[in-house]
Amino acid sequence: MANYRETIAKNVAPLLKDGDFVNLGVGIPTLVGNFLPEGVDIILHGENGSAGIRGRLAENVYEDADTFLEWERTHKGEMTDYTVGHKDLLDAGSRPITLVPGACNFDIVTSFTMPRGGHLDKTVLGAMQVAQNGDLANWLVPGQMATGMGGAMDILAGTKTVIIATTLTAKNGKPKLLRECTLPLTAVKCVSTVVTEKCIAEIRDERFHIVSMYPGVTEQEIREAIDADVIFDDNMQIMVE
Amino acid sequence: MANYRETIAKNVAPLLKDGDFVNLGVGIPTLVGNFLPEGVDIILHGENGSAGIRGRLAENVYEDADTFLEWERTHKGEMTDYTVGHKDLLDAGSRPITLVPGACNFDIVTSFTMPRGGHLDKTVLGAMQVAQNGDLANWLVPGQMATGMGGAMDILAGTKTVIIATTLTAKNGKPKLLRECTLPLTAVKCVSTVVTEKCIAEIRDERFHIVSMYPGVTEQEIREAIDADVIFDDNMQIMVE
Amino acid sequence: MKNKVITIDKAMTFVKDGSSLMMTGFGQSGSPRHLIRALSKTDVKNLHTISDDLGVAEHGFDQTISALVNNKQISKAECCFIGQNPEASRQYIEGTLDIDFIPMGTFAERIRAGGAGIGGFYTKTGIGTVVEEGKETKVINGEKYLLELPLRADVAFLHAYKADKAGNAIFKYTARNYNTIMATAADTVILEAEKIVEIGDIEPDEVQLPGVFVDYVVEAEEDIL
Amino acid sequence: MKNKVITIDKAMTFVKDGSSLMMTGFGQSGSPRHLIRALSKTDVKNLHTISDDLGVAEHGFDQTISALVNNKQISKAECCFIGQNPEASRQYIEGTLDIDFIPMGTFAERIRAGGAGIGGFYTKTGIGTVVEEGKETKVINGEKYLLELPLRADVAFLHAYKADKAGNAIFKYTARNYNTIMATAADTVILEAEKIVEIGDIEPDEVQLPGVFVDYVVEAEEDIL
Repeated sequence: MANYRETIAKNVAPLLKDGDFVNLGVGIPTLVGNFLPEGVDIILHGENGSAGIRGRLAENVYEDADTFLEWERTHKGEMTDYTVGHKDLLDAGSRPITLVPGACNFDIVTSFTMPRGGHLDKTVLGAMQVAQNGDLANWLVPGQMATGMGGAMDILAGTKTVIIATTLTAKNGKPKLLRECTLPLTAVKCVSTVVTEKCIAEIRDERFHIVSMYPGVTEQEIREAIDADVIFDDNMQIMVE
Repeated sequence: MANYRETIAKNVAPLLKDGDFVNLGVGIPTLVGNFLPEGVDIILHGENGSAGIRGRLAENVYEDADTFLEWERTHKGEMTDYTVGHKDLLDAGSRPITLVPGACNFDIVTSFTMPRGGHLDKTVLGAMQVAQNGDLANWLVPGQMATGMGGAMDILAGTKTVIIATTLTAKNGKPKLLRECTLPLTAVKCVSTVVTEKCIAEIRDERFHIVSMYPGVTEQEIREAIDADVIFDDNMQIMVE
Repeated sequence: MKNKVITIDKAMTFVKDGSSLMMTGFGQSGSPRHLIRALSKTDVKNLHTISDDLGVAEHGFDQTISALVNNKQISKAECCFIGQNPEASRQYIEGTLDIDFIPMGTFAERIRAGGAGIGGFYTKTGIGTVVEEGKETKVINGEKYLLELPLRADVAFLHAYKADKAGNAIFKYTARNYNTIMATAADTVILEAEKIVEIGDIEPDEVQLPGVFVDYVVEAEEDIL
Repeated sequence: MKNKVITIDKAMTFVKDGSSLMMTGFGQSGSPRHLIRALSKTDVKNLHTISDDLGVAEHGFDQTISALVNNKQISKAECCFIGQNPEASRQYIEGTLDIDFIPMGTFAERIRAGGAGIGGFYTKTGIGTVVEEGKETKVINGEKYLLELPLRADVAFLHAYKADKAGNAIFKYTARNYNTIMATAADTVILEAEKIVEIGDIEPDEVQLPGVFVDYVVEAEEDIL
């Protein structure tokens, strides 16, 4: 388990089905795009106004101000297109992206009609805490982190399937999968599945059902890392390495 | 007063100011466009999705089904433009129109954001009844006329200045300007000015203030035709013939 | 992106007796006439229609919604205006066609709410009129508003000038009208297009209706009516 | 149609101490950087800003809204996200910058309501979170919703790729974001455009923002930052 971030992303990928319209959050979720099987056609949503994101530019035009400024000057107006990159074609993290054929752009109202109206099939997000009833906390640590909730609350309010991609425990070793969240919530009872580097847990009947485990990880190891009601599935699967 | 419809339209025209964004209702209001002074630049709103209507096509392509079908076949797709006419460029009455340079088209939500959000400066509508408090009835005669209210209620809900273009009395001679409307209302307290073939009345302090009269019409004639509180302005103007 | 093109016959299988059906169009403009014509040739009845109007009857243009009115395939209609279809007026006054008249801006906003996950909204439209009857009101910042609720349908028929096979669509002039909202507010969204092009043939910024809202695309036949 | 083109100096006269100011842009994308740069060179202070975020501070891209944050010209901000501007976080935690965080979809919808004459709307976004605190709730069809109210401003700054002199505008890719709604929700709407063309040079169907919503057009300077 050299690269736990890639392990998580690799195990989220099979949960996305051909034809799904999906929003990927920042961090580990963004990596999921790299591990989709051949022939699986996912349409990626960018909440700032894209459907059909291919990915970030390979070149790092954001290295420094002069490089980016020069890039903007040569990628503006009618000079380039969506396959090359354009100063006005960015992702939600303000990084330049390209699009796939059949992609489209739209305004912010249309963009949020998609998740809130139930048009998005799935979203993959990070988490600070997940409760066994599906509550999610991933936006605010009072007194420490103040970034704002961005679009997460709206995306969670209407998206059918919410997949959390996160490490099983926090950096300080404390459990992230809990009986109840202690941090301010992003949304209530929204999480469907949690994919970690050691196990995949589905949330049903207010419990974490472990349906898949990483090779070599023990049930006891998982029990100790989760501070909530846990059930191990009879038909336990093995996670992708 | 050979053509009272034209008289009314001619006297509405000076109430529209250079730069106004205006919705004209069907009937007499539509004629107003023909009488705008040179240099007065009005942007006409079509509630089905246009800003910048020039007017209906001069040729009557709606004469019969075959003529219209043939016209549609030669005015579709990329074949023609907004200066010539197109099968998909119609007014709210389903009649082909052309647009002025600088016009734009939009969806129905944007179209009603305009009046309801207060972006339309003026509307000119017909009336069956107007009350001295500004109430308007122009959409329903129970048991007789059932067409639906269309967009009138929304246009009245948000438009700053509502001008009524109507004959002073109904065809049967009954007053249209009343103390209270007896027909179902289209909107309450919305009318600013009523332009008829005999007088122009402004509504202020829940009374009809006659500010302009047609040459030869007497105060008594007007008093008899209005069943409401009427005040004749000290500075009476003369209507355009 | 998936190819969403189906035949018009296949499209008809989604509309059943009693279905609620949204249809775009403002009178003649942007009416999904090909889908409507096909539906008028089926036995489907008791439709609950949600559309701006009930079509244009004059001069024989009876392949707008008026075709369904003539066939008496509609039992309940939610619409704004029937002044261009005297037959609809006749059925309404006779009591054989149940119509709920809705102010047009409110109608559009209710469909938008249905597609955008909005539970309801407050508008001044209709205050003091029959439209207010039976509705909750609320005073906000000293002004009185009516509560209006979302509208959704089982199926929506749309009409575009051009669409790619993934459903990304472009409209002409006033034909755009209800397409952008009805596409979001029905369980099954079927778009007829005068011209179907390959995925990638429409620029991302040219798209006026994102294909993600569209379930199926049907090619409109060459004739107009 | 009227020619609405003015100088950037004239545009600055509409923003006064204490003005509420909407600015388009989602991080770097579609930010009205030319108007913001000009405003950052004035003495205007105590701004109440309404914008997606407070700009991008990294790599010296400080002509987005971050320029106004650095100058401490903002006293109150309504926004969704400040994760790309550590200086805004610092001022917020120190208590020198008052920020009201709003979920992005709700934020967009509130601006739209402000521009469309909607008195308020019900959304599920934020139910069971701090966003719910102090707000009215309502159960509609068995589901709980929050009441959210409209947002408006004195002035809005917009950014387009191309505009005609009447204000009809076209955007590129993700730069469209808040332009379509902020243009409707401010008393004075000022649009900067990278390219200004004559009235009639943009086709009616190409227009992404109707010029009737725009009060003034300003030419963006050739440089980007």
